[in-house]
Amino acid sequence: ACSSGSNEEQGTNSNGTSKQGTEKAEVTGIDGIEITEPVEIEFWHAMSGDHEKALQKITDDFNNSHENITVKLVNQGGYGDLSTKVMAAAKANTLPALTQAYEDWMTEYIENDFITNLNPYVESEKYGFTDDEFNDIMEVFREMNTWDGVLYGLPFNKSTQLMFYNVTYFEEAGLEVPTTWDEMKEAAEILTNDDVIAIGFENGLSIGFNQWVHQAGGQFFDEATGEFKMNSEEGKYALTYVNDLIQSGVARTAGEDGYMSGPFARGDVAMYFGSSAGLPYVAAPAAENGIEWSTAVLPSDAQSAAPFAGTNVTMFNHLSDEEKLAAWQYMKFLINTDNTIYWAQQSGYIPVRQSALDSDEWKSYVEENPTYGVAQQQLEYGFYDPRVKGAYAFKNAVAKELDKVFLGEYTVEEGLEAADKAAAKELGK
Amino acid sequence: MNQKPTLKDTLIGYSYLLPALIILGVFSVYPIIKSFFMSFYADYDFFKDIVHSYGFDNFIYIFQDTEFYKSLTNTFIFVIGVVPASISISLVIAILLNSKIKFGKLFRTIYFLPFVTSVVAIAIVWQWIYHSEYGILNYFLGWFGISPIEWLNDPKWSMPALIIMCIWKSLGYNIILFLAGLQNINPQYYLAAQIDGASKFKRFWHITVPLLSPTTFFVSIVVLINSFKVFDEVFALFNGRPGPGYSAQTIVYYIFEKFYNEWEFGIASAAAFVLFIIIFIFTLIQLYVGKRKVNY
Amino acid sequence: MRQAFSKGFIYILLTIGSLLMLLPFIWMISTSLKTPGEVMSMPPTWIPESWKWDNYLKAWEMAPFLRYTLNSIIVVIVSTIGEIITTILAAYAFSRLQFWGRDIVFAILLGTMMVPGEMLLIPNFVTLSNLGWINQYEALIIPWLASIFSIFLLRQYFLGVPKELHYAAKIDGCSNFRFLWSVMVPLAKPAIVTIALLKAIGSWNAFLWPLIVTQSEEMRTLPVGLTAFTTEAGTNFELLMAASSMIILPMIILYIILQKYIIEGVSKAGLKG
Amino acid sequence: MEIKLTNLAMDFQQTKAVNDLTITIQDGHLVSILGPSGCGKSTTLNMLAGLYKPTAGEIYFGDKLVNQVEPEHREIGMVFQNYALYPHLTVLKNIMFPLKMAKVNKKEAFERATEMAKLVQIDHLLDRKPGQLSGGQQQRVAIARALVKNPKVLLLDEPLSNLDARLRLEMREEIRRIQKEVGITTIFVTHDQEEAMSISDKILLMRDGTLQQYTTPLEMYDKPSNLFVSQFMGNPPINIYKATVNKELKRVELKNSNVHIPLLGNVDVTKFPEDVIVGIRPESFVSETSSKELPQVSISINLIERTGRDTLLSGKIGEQQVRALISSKQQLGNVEELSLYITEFTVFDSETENSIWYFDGEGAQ
Amino acid sequence: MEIKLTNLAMDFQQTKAVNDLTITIQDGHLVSILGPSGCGKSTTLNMLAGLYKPTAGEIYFGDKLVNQVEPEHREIGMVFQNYALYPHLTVLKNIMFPLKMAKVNKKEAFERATEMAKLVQIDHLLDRKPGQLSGGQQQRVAIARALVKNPKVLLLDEPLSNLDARLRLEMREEIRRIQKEVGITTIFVTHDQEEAMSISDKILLMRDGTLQQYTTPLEMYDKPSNLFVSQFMGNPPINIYKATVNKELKRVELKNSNVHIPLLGNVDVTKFPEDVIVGIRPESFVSETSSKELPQVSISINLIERTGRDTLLSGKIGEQQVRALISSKQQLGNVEELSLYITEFTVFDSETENSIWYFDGEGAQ
Ligand SMILES: Nc1ncnc2c1ncn2[C@@H]1O[C@H](COP(=O)(O)OP(=O)(O)OP(=O)(O)O)[C@@H](O)[C@H]1O
Ligand SMILES: Nc1ncnc2c1ncn2[C@@H]1O[C@H](COP(=O)(O)OP(=O)(O)OP(=O)(O)O)[C@@H](O)[C@H]1O
Ligand SMILES: [Mg+2]
Ligand SMILES: [Mg+2]
Repeated sequence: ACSSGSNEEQGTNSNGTSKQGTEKAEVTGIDGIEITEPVEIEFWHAMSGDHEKALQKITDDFNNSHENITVKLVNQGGYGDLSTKVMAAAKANTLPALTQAYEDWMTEYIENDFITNLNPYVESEKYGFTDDEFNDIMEVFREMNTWDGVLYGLPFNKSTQLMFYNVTYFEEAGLEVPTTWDEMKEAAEILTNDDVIAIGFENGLSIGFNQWVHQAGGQFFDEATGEFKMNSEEGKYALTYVNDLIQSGVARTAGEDGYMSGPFARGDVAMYFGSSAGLPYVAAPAAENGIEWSTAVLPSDAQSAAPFAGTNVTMFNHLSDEEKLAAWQYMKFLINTDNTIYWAQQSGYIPVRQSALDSDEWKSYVEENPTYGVAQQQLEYGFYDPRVKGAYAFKNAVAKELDKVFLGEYTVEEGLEAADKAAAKELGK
Repeated sequence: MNQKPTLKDTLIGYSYLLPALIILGVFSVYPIIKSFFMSFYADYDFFKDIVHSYGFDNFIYIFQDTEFYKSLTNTFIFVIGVVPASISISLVIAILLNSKIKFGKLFRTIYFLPFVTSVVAIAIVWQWIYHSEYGILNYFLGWFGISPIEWLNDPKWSMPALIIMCIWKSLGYNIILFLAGLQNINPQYYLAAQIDGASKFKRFWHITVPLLSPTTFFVSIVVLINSFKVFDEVFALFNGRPGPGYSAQTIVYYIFEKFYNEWEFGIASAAAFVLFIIIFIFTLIQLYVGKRKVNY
Repeated sequence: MRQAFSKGFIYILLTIGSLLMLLPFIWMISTSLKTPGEVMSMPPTWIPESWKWDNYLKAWEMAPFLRYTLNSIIVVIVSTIGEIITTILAAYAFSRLQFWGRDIVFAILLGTMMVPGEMLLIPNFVTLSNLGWINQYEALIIPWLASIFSIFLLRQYFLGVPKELHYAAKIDGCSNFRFLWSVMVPLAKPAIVTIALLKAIGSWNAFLWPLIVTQSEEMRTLPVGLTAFTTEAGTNFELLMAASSMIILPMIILYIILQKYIIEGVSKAGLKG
Repeated sequence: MEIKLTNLAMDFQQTKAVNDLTITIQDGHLVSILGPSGCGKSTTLNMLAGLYKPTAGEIYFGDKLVNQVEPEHREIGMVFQNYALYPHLTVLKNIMFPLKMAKVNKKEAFERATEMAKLVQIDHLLDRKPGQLSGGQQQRVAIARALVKNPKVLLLDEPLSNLDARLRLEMREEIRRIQKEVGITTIFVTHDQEEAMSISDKILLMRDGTLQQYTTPLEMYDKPSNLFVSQFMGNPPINIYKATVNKELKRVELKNSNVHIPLLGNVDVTKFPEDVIVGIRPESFVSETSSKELPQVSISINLIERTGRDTLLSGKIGEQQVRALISSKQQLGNVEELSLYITEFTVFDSETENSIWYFDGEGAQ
Repeated sequence: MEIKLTNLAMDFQQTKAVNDLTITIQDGHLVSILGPSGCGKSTTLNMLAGLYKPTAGEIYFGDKLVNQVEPEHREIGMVFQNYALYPHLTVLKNIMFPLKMAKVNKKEAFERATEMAKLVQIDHLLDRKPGQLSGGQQQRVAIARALVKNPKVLLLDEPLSNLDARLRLEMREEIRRIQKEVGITTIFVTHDQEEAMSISDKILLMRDGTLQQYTTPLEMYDKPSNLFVSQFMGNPPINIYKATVNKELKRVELKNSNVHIPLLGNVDVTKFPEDVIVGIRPESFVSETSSKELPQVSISINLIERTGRDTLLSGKIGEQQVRALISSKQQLGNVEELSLYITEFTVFDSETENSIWYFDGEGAQ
C-alpha cells in the first residue's frame, strides 16, 4: 500500500535507555567454531538498480572466496517495505541472518531481543578485528552502532548532508561560497530575485532540524538523560535563524516539488541542503540544463556539525553459531577497505573506513569527482540522530510543532514550547 | 420459497458459501478478530504474543490524543467531500457513456485509464497540476481572477487538493460499476417513460436513478468505506507525508504510522477498532435507508 | 435541432472529461521518453524534446521482468478464476438461498471491508508462514481467492434477476446449482466480467503483498520490479514511467477486450410485467 | 396423476389470494380455472407448481403429499402468465432446457424440441433470442417449453392470451390432443370462457380466492350455482332482473316494470322466497319459436349491432336494460319494438344469490 | 389527429417486420390492427409511437411529419403488449407518472389517477407495487396509465388480453367511450376479431408485414379482399373448397366431391377463371330457411359440439371437411346426415387468391 517514508532516511542518535538484552547472545569460544558444512544465509536489503548490482558483485566475491558459505541477497523493496517485512518475519519467526537497518530500528530490535551482540565477534582472535582494523572504521559510524558499549551492527551505506550550490549564480553575484550562517544569510539576500530563491531545504527540514541546533552550538537531545534539549537559547537561535530565512522569502522548502533536486537543477534556487546520496539525481538533469554546480560543506555557526545517516548491517540472533559466524564474516567483508571503496564509487555513499579515504584509489576518484569528496570532510564533526526507543514518534512530534513555526502558525517561542511538550509526552510513554 | 429455512436448506446454503467462507475466515475475519483483541491488550509483547495485562489503556490513549481527533476530523471532511461528488459525477458520466454515442468504446477506455495507470504517475501529474507556480489548475483559476493557491504547501488547501484528486481517481472505478449496473435495467422502461412524455433528464431522474439504486447502493457503501480508509492517495500526493504540517492526516494514516513506524500495535488496533465502529454505524444507516429506497 | 444540440453538448462534456482522464496517461508516456533533465523541467513539456526510446529497453533490463511477467500472469489468471468461482457461489447463496444465519454471516463479512487492509498484513503473513507457503504461489494466490467486495457486488446483481426465471427453471427440473450456472451466471455477465476485470487489475498491480510474501526473484511479480527505479534519494522517473507504461498495457488491452461484455446488457425480454 | 387439494389457502400480507380450496382433479382430466382478474388463478397454479408454499392446506399428487416437494421434483410443465423465457438462450435452447435438465441426450432433445417448435409454428425462429420475438411468438415458445418434456402435470396460465383466434384454436386443439394422448393431468387458466367450455373436462370457477363452482362446462353454463357464476359465464352477460315471486299466479314479476314471466313446467313455487332474481341469457331470446309454448316479452329496441354472425339487440324490458342476441340471418329492418320468446332462464334467491330453479324450455309445451 | 403512413417499412436484420404500409387513419377514429401472431402489429405500433425508427417511409400526425419527433413529444398514450409498468413505483404513482411528466399539479394528478384507477377497477390496489399484482391487474394499470393524460393518439397493444370476458367487455366499452368522448385517434391491436369488429371504425388486417385489407369491420367480414382475410376472420374459420367453375351451368363444382353450388343472382360468370376457391362460413349454413331460394348441400355429421349458445357440427361435404355452426335452439337429436342451406359464400381466384364474387343471399329468391 505504500512505499518508504522519507522520515526513515535519517538515522537515530542516543544510546542509553536500552537495557542490555544480550546475555544469551554472549558467544564464547567463537574461535572454536569452524564452518565445515555448507551454510546459506540471507541478507535482506533495500538496494535497487545500480546499487543492487554493486552489492551483488561484492557478495559474489564473498561467496567465491568463502567455501561453504553462500550469502543470498533478497531485495525487499524500499526501506519502508523492508521494515515491514522484518516486522512480519519477526512475528512469524522467519527472520533472515542479516538485514540493513537504521539505528532507530535497531533500538526496537534490541528492545525485542532480535539482534546479536557483536562484541565477541569483534574481539575474536581468529575472526575478529584487530584494534587497528576496528578503529579504522570512522568513529561516528562505530558510535552509531553501539548501545551501552555493545556493538550491534556495522555501518554500510552512509551519507551526510551537503550544501549544493549553483556556481554560476555565485560567480555572477561575485560571492564566495558561504561557510558561516551570517555569510549565508548575506549571500541569500543578494542571490534572491524574481526568478531565484536563494536557499532550498528538503521537506525533511524539521525532521532533521537537529543539524541546525548542533551548528548553533546547542543540543537537540541528551543521550545520557534522555531529555529533549532544543528548548534552549541555542535552539531558539537556530529556529529563529532558519525561520527568518523562510519568512523573509530568501529560503523555501521543496514543498510541492517533492525533492529540491528539481528546482535546483532548473536554476530556481541558488543553493540547497540535501543528502550526499542525492548527488547522481542532481548531476544528470543539471548537466542537461547547463547548470554549473558544486557542493560544499555545511556552513557553521557556533560550531561545525554534520548529520550522518544511512543504514547499517545487523545480525539476527536466532541463528546457529555457524550461521552467525558466516554472517559475521560477510559483514566484515562488506566493509573491508577495498569493498567500501568500490561500494562508495558505485553508489555515491561515503567509504566507512579511514584507510579507504587515504587510499590512492579513492583520492584519485575524488579528484575526478570533486563533489564526491566533500562529504568526508565533515566526518570529524559528524553526529547522528537520536536512537531512543520511540525515536520515530518523538522526532515526528517535535517536527510537527516546528513545521507550524515555518508555516507561520506559531511564533518561535510558541513552537519551542509546544515541541518541548510534545517531546516530553512521547519520551514519557 | 416463502418459508422458514430448514436444516437442509441451511446445509445447502453453507455448502455454497464454504469456499469463500474458508478463505475470508482465515485471511480476513480471523486476523481482524485478533487485532480487535489486541486493542484491549494494555501490555503486550507483539512478537512473542504474550499479554501481560488487559485494559482500556489504548482507547484512553487515542481519546486523549489530539492527533487522533484531527485525523478523525480530516477523515470526515474527506468522506463528506468525496462520497457524494464522486458518486454523482461518475453516475452522470456512466450514463453518458452508456448512451449510444460515437467513439463510445474509446471514451469508455479513456475514462477507465486513471484506474489502470500507476498511482505514482497519477500523483506526480497531480503534483504538477496543483503546482502553485506552474500548475494548470491555478492557471485556469487565473482566468476567473482567482489568485494562485498553494494547494500543496498550504495546510488549509491540502484537504481540498486531496479530495479533488481522489474524486478524479475514483471515477473510472465507479463508472465501470455503474456501467455494469446500467445493463441490469430493462430498456423497456425507458420506452414507456418516453411515451409518458418524460424528457431525457426526467427519464434519468425517474427511471435510471431508482432502477439503478441497487448499484448505487453498492457503490455508495463501497465508496464510503473506502473513503473512510483513505491512505494511499495521501501518501502519494504529499510524497509520503500527510500534507504540510500533518494537515491531511487521515485515520488510516494515523493507524499506519502507529503500527509500522511506531510499533504501537495496541494503539493502532484500538484506532482501527474505532474506525470500524464509525464505518459500521454509517453502513448500518445506509443499509437501513437502502432497505427502504432500493428497488430490486 | 435540440437533439443535435444536446448531443453536441454531451460530446463536448465527454471530450473535456476525457482530456482530464488522459492527462496522467499522456504524462506517463511522455515522461517515459524524456531525458532525466527534461523530467525535472518546469513547466513540464508534453512532447519530449528528444524521444528516448531506449528508456524502455533500459527499464526492461533493470529487473528480471520476463520472469516477473510470467509470475504475474499465473497469479492473475488463477486468482481471478478462483475468485470468480467462490464469488458466484457465495453471491448466489446470499441472494437466492434461505438458510439460518445468512444475514448475520453476510454482515460479518461486510464488516471485514471496514477494517484497513494494513492491519491484516502481518497476521496473514504469519498464517502463511505457519502453513509453509511463504515464497510460493500459494501465498500469492490463496488469500485472494475470495473477496467480499465481489460477493457483495454480484449479490446485488443477482437480486435483480427476476424471480420468475428461477421459478421457470425449477419447473424445468433445474436444481439450484444448475440454475446458477445456466441462468444466473449468463444473465449476470456484465457484473461478473466487471468483477473479473477489477480483480485482474488489482492482482496485476498488487505490490506490497507479493513483495512481503516472496523472497526470491523467481517468485516475484511485475510491480515489485518497479522498485528498481527508486532509491532513498530519488527516482529515475523516465525509467519508472517506461516500465509502468509497459506494465499497464496488458490491462488496457484486457479492458478493451472485456468492455463489450460489460456494456452489452443481457436482455430482460421474455418476461411480461 | 390425480391431484387433490384440501383446504388450500394462500395469504399475501394484505390479501387472501386463495381461500380454503378443496377439490379433486381426476387423473388425465383437463380442468380450466376461470374467474375474474385477480381471483387467485395464478396463485393456485403456483401453489400446485410448488413455487408458492401454501399458508394452509395440502396438495396431493396421487397419494403423495407434495407440500414439501420442490418444484424441480414435481415433474410438471408450466406456462407462466408472463412467459418467463430465458432471455439469454435462443428459442431452441429455451425449448431444450427442460430436456437438458432431465439429461435427455442431445440428439433426442434436439429432435423433440424442433418437433415441438413446429407444432407451435415457430420452427423458423429457432435461432432467435426471446427479445427478437413478437409477443405471441414468445408465448408459443413458452408453450413448447412446457410441453416438450411430457410432464406428469401440465399447468398453463393463460397460455394463449396473446395469440390470434386462428392460432389460438389450433394451439388449444394441439394442447388438448397431446394432453389426451399422453393423459397428462392439466390445469388450464384462461379468461376465455368459450375456450374453457370447449376443451375442459371440468371448469373451476373462482372469485376473490373462493371456489364458486366446479363442474362440467355445460352444467356450469346451464346450471350456474349462483348469481355470480351465471353472470360470469356467457358473453354478452346474462340479463339480471330483480323480481318478486307471485306464488299464486306462479310467475315472477320483474321489479320496476310490469313485465312478468310465467314459471312453466314442474315447479314447487311454494319454496321460493319472496324476492328473487331472474337471469336470462341474451341468446335465450328468440324471435321465432317452432312450436313450444314459451314465455314471451316485448322489447323496445335502442340499438342493433351486428357482430359477424350474430346480431345484438340492446333495449328495454319495461324500465330495465336488456340485451338479446339473435341470429343475423333474421332480417330485422328498422324495428323499434320486438316481441321475443324466452327459451331458458334461471331464478336465484335474492338474499343468498344461490340459484334455486332453472327453466330450460322443458315442461313448456 | 389524422395519421398518415406512407410506404412505411421496418426491417430487422433477418425479418421484414413491416412492409410498405400506406394508410390514412381519420381523426378521431378507432382502428384495430388484426393479424396473425408475428405479422408486424406491435412493430407498426412502435413506429407510430416513435420507439422504432422506420427503415423507410413517413409518418404524419396531422400535417406534420413526425419521423424525427421523439416519442415524448408525440403526445401519445400507449399500452405495451408486455405492460412495462415501472417496477419501483406503486400503482398510483405508475398511473400518475404521465401527469407528473406533463407537470399537472399534484392534486389534480392524484384525482385523475384515482378516477382512472376506479374506471379500470384497481382502486383498491393503489399502494401496491406491480410485482404484487395479478397479470390482469397489471394490464389494467397499464390501461389507466395510457388513458390518464388524455393523449392525442392512443396506441393499445393487446390491452385486454389478460382480462376475463366480463371485464374485457367493460374495458373495451370504457375505452371506446373515452375515445369517442374526447375524440382520440386510437389504434388498437387485438387478436380478438369479435373485439375488433365491435369497437373499430376500421380494421387493418396484416399478414407477414403486408397490408391485406383496411376497411370497416362488416365489409371485412362480408367482403374479404382475399382468401387470407376470409380465413383469418371468423371463428370457427371459414370452410374452404377448391372448385372449378362450370360457366355453362353457372355453378361451381367442388373438387373431389360431386357437390356443386349454383351461382345465383346477377353474376357475370364469363369473367371467372377456370379454377376458383369457394369460402363458406360455418354460420352461413342454416337448417331452415324462411322463403328464399338458397343453395343447399348435404352434410354427413361426425361430431356435434355444443358451445354455449351455438352448436358446432363437424362433418363432410363429399370428401371435404366442413364445419357448420347452427343455433343451439335447433334440436338435432342423433342425426347422421343433414341437409343445410347456404346463405352466403365468397368465390376467390385460386391463383391470386383475391376474391372475385360475393354471394350474400341477394339475387336469390
Ligand atoms: N428485435 C427484433 N429483432 C428481429 N426480429 C424481430 C424483432 N422484433 C420483432 N421481430 C419480428 O418481427 C415480426 C413482427 O413482430 P411484431 O412484434 O410486430 O409482431 P406482432 O404482430 O405484434 O405479433 P404478436 O401478435 O405475436 O405480438 C415477427 O416475426 C418478429 O419475430
Ligand atoms: N406478491 C403478491 N403480493 C401481494 N398480493 C399479491 C401478490 N401476488 C398476487 N397478489 C394478489 O393476490 C390476488 C390473486 O392473484 P393471482 O395472480 O392469483 O390472480 P389471477 O387470478 O391470476 O388474476 P389474473 O387473471 O389477473 O392473472 C390478486 O388480488 C393479487 O393482487
Ligand atoms: Mg394470473
Ligand atoms: Mg405484438
